[in-house]
Amino acid sequence: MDFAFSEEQTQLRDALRRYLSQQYTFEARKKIIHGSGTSDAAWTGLAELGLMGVPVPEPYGGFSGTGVDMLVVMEELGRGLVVEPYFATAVMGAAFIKHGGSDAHKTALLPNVADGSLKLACALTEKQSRHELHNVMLSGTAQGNDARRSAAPDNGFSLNGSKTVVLHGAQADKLIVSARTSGAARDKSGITVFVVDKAAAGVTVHDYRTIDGMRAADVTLVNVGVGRDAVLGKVDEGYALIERVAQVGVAALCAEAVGCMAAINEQTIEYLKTRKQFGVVIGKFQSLQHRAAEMFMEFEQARSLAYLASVKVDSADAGERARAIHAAKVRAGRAIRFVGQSAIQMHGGMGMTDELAVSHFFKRISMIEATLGDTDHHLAAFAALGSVQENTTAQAAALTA
Amino acid sequence: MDFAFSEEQTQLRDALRRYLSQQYTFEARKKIIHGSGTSDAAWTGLAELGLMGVPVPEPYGGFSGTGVDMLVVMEELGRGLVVEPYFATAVMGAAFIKHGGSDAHKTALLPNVADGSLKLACALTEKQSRHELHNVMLSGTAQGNDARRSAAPDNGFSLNGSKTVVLHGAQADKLIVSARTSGAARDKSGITVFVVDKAAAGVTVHDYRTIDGMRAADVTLVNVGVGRDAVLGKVDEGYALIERVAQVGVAALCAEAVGCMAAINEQTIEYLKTRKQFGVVIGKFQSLQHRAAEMFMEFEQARSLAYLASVKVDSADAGERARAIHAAKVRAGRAIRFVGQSAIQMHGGMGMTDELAVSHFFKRISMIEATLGDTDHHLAAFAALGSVQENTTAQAAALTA
Amino acid sequence: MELNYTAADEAFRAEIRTWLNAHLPADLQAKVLGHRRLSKQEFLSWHKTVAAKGWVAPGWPVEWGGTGWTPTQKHIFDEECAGAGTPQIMPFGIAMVGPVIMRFGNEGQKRHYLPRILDGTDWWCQGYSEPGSGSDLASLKTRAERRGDKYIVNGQKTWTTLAQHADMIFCLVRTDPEVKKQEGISFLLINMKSPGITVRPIVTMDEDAEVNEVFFDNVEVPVENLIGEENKGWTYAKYLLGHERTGIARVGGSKRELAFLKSVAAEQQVDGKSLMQDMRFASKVADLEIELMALEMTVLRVVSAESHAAAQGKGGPGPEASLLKVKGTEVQQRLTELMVEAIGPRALPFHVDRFDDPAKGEAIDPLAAYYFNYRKTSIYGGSNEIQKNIMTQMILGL
Amino acid sequence: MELNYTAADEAFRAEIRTWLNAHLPADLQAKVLGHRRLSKQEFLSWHKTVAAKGWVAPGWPVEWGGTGWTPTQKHIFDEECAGAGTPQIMPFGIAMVGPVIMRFGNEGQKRHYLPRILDGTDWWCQGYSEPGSGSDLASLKTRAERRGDKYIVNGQKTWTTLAQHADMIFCLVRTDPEVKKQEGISFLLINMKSPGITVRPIVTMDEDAEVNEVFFDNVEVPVENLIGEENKGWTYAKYLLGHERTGIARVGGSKRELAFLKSVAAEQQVDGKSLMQDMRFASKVADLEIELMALEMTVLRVVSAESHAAAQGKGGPGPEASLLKVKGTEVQQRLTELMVEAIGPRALPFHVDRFDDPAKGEAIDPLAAYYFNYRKTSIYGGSNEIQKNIMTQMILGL
Repeated sequence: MDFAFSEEQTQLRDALRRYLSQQYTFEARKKIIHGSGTSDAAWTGLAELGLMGVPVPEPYGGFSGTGVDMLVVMEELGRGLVVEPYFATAVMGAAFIKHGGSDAHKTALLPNVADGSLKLACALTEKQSRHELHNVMLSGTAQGNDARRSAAPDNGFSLNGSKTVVLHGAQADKLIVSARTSGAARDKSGITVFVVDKAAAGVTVHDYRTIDGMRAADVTLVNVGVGRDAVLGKVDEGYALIERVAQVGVAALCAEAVGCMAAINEQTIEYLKTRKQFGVVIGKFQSLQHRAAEMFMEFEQARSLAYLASVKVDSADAGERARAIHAAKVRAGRAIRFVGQSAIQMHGGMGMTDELAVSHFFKRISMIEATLGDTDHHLAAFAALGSVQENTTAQAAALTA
Repeated sequence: MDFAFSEEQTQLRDALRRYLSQQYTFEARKKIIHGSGTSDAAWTGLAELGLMGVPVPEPYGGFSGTGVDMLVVMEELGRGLVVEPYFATAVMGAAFIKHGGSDAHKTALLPNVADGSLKLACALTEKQSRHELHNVMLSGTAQGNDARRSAAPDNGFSLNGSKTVVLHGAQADKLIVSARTSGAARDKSGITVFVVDKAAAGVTVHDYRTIDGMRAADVTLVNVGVGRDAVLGKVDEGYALIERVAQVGVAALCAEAVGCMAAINEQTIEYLKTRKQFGVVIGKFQSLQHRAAEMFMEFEQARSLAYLASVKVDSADAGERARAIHAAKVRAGRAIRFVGQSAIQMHGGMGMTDELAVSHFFKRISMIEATLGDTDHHLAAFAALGSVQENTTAQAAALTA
Repeated sequence: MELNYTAADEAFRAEIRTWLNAHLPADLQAKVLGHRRLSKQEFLSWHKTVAAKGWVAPGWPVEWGGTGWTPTQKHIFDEECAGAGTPQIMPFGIAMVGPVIMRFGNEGQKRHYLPRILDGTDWWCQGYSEPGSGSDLASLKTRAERRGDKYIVNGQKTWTTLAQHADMIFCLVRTDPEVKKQEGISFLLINMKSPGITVRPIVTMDEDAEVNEVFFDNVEVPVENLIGEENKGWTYAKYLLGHERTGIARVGGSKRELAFLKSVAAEQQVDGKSLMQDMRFASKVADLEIELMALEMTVLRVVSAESHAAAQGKGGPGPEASLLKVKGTEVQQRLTELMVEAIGPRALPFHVDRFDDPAKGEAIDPLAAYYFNYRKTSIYGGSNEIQKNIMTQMILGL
Repeated sequence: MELNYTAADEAFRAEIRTWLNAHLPADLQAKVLGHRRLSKQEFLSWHKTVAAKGWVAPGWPVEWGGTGWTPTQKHIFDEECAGAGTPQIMPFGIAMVGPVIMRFGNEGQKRHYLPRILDGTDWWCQGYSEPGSGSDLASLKTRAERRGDKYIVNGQKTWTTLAQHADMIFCLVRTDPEVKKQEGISFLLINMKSPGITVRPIVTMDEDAEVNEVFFDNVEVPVENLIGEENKGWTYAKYLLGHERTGIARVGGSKRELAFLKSVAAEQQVDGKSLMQDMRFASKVADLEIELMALEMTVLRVVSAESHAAAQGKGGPGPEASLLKVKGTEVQQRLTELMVEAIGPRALPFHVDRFDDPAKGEAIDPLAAYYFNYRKTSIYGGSNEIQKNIMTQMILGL
């Protein structure tokens, strides 16, 4: 039982924090989000630090990083409020290839992820799907004679439909797309995951800003033909892969939120120590002091479960993994709401401005809450797991029988 | 639109408050709850003030009081922490007779309620029923040949089964009992309400204290024979009557809770103004000030809906009535939790003692929360009413269409 | 106790509603209902429409263009306007400086300014807060030095809502720096076109420009623009803050937004059914609806008490306004929270280019920005912490 | 980061569990699991059983009868005991005065008292709070005047848990009333059988008699019962309050109560199904379970930090204990709230005569009393407001 980070992790964290505080300042970031939305220079810089390689297995040019390694990275990216497509590419995209890709996929794609030369994005959400990743209507139709089917290559599929809020969809080279290959919209079977070239004929991508300073896109596919070799995992059985990758994503988002909240709490304490009203610094007002203490506690509780999730996300035990992931997202969600709103409130009018970083952090964590399942979504999932009581003694267990 | 009380209501309130503050002191009450549980002298005193007659229609010797009149009474009984069987007799019992009784019932019973000579209790809850008053297993069997049925008189019923937490069951002269006369345990049809003499053969009553200083009883009926004339309302259709009476009860409980919370808030403010720590009265600490302000707001919000419920409980519009009743109980429940717990916390160790009234108020309101449907129960019922949007304009209504 | 509206009240409501149906332009209404951003022209044209009908200042005495309505009628009017989705009548002239001029201004000031407020000739803004003076308003530093028949004003105001549209600003300025902070403040009316005034927009986190900094660099203000006596401005400022507060709860607007929330949620799917059928979400909406019902009753209780007080010749609302402010903003903020929750990941896209036109995009487009924007409500107009301080002192006596 | 227990840890857990299975009497366990009230004899017999095994003071140095366990092992032991439903080992001797004597007592005191604490010969109680000194502990007034080789003690202590069972009390007393309040306090050990001591029970709202007032009327205390130096007692008191705090979160006990809550709720019906199938109730339980999971991780983080600190020869826990206290009590109180919610109207009956025997009545009988009793947890041991003050100062630096 040891919560300490390894020496390598500490070094990675320090290097990343140093890089971001020097190269990725709040002002620099502001230019990026009001410009093209991402920074090639920053991407190169992060790649040079080895960040893209962390989740990639060693045989493919990476470092075979663990969930905890990813926690270290994401916490710092959160603290630095980084808007680059790391989550889309190295967290979600890489996980799709790692967990669902064939050897050919891995060989073709992972080395390029690891060296930063390939960007990925995951097109999972549709307008009607809300938090349900099995709510898929974009169709994958096997080859045939009608107009749609004729677009499919031998033994392949024709993809038709739309995705929305595809994070960094326009910045990606390849899209990972969930499609309905059989069954009805909400069936968990009948979903297949494809790798699609963004430049492929029939792919349209509409890029826009997100309110937290990121980029996302609406993606439309019209008669996009893909071969069997574009399938990640198995035909019609893609949902298990999506769920697995979403867990990786949730663990990363929780870590990012922890990084954001660490920064928010520091900034709020600093503000309470400097802002004066009624002749004293406002940090002397007990109602604000206690709210700050509650922010601290919320943060620490969220951090504890983000740690747990980062360890358990690698677990082979599906029940244990799901339990930790759902719990972490719920706990993060509660903390996000309280810490974020409290920080703005205690900053007063200044907290409302675009000028201070705190409002940007607030927006980012609020959108993390809405990404890959919100608090209620994961709470329902957690409750549905039933009463897995770990580590209770036989006597207590007997009581519940 | 006028929230003022009438002159008569104000006089009744003042008289009752004066009587209770003089005759029903905290010390006197303590003797009662550790003695027989109720006080004949107090009952007589309250009857002389005309309290029992308030809900009774004029033709039967009462004052035909409205829901608002009952609010005035219950608020004061709450403020005085009265443990006498007023709720059982004059609120619930009288409402059963009024809404379900035949002329004969009314003539025989209501005048005695009004003059204080008859006490009633309502036996509705069973061990398995929790907050669902249609969850009735106590059986009412029509006359027949087997052992049970032979106990039923001509055209009558034999009652068998148990009720629990019958408020003031042992102190009552007559019990109003819900029984299953057809259908299965949770059917809403098939329930019949009977008036049963407590002294009848086969009725056993086990009296006990409740944690809030009241009395309740477990009631067991074995082959208790009752005639058709014991039926309130219609055979098999008793649930509508029970629901109607429960609304009257809920409105009264909300008013009582408001009276209790008024007292709690006054006592807490007083404590904050006198208790010193660190050289100042603790009411100077901002965290306690703000909590007190929040208690005030919770109280006022609960009071507003208690008022609304007291008016709407008399409404002929079932939807409007249900909406106001459910809302009032939910809002009272939220306030109860916050006001009660905060009061104890701010009283510190003293709040934990039996010695101060505040702990008794806290216990009483907590049990009000658990009586006739808790917060979740009424929240679910409110949500199920659907989106009855009063007073929204046509334009806004069009949006929801 | 009579909690139903009288037949006369209902007739009054019908009259208002009929008039609104006939006069509120559909495109303007669509913008308000759709949480879009309004232009100066849009605010102003609605102001003029209502002013032409004589309803723009129900709180004013009839002699100055008020309506003579009862408190209940005023409440009904507010509710109907909010429910219909009219643009807000800006409070800075009608509800803020107007009553101050009426109470403390001289005849010349009244005759000049009040009609111009009423008909919308002057757009007013409020010069209260400064960078160093937020909750501690009386610590303000903007200086006004008397020189002959002029004041020379130097300093800075901030959080000045819609100052970019304003013709006039009413300002608290320090005219005597030597005395206790509340005693050296004066109340000045300043033309926004005066040389030396600079307005700089403050970009808020939703990338809107609702609020501004206003800089004063040797701005000359004629002494006749002083309200009442020099150094008595704090009294007038407090009067302003305590005036006409029942509207502060914004019950009508919240009822409209609740209906909107339900309509949005009803279109969202979860577990194969509508989000409004989801027990967790439906419980939150029900809880909020109940809170709003309670708030409406609380407002009506205050209105009712006002009516009784008015009947006895007594004045205005007391510190209950603080309760209405806190609960009102909690409800408003919670509504925006649940809207964002309802739309899930679709809260992310920031189509700020669509925010001026409901025909662009979808109804859900502005909702996340609306959530972030509404964090202001518990900060402005005396933060909710300040309101709790007021309740603590004025009601609880702590 | 390694969040799984090592094989050695698991073996250790198995050893503890096996021993508990063999030695915890079933009737005693049933009382604890059933929220019944324990007698002095029951507490004591369990203390002696554990003491005989050598496990009663895991936090003590081995030379004085400690176990030499790692922080993780101590945590496992606590968790197993709590999970099994053992009676609590009273903290007043083992966890409170014991470490003070060890650190600040003289050799004679150590040799006399420590073995008697260990084997249960002396039942200790705590003389800290006074009627006028709760959160402001240092303002205490109980006087001890030195006369020859004795102190004469006069005054009153309150909230003295289980003083009616106690053989000894450790007291903070004022030995110098002339100096700053923290500087005139001494730490005295007093025999409860001394003439002049009166113990009066305080009846709590659940009609229990857990706490007492203790009156001192010219009580003679030998000077050798002084710990350390005269007027240095505040230092020792603070040491005591800061010692061994990870257990304060009571994670093990809360896990047991969570299982109990689920078992109770599973037996309740709503809408024709189990209450645990009700989405609203299940959500509350899930939220609480998640909070408890987080708290367990937070405790383990503190334990882990302690282990690292211990490895570097650094000491004890810091102000994180305040976080554990606040969150721990919130979880405990929430558990009792949900138990009461679960049983609906059946919370009302107050069968206090059944509270000493789980064979009487039903498992749900004591639950409302348990809820009311547990309101104490956010008050005692430094109220949660005081804990927030500590965090504010020690962690946040405000």
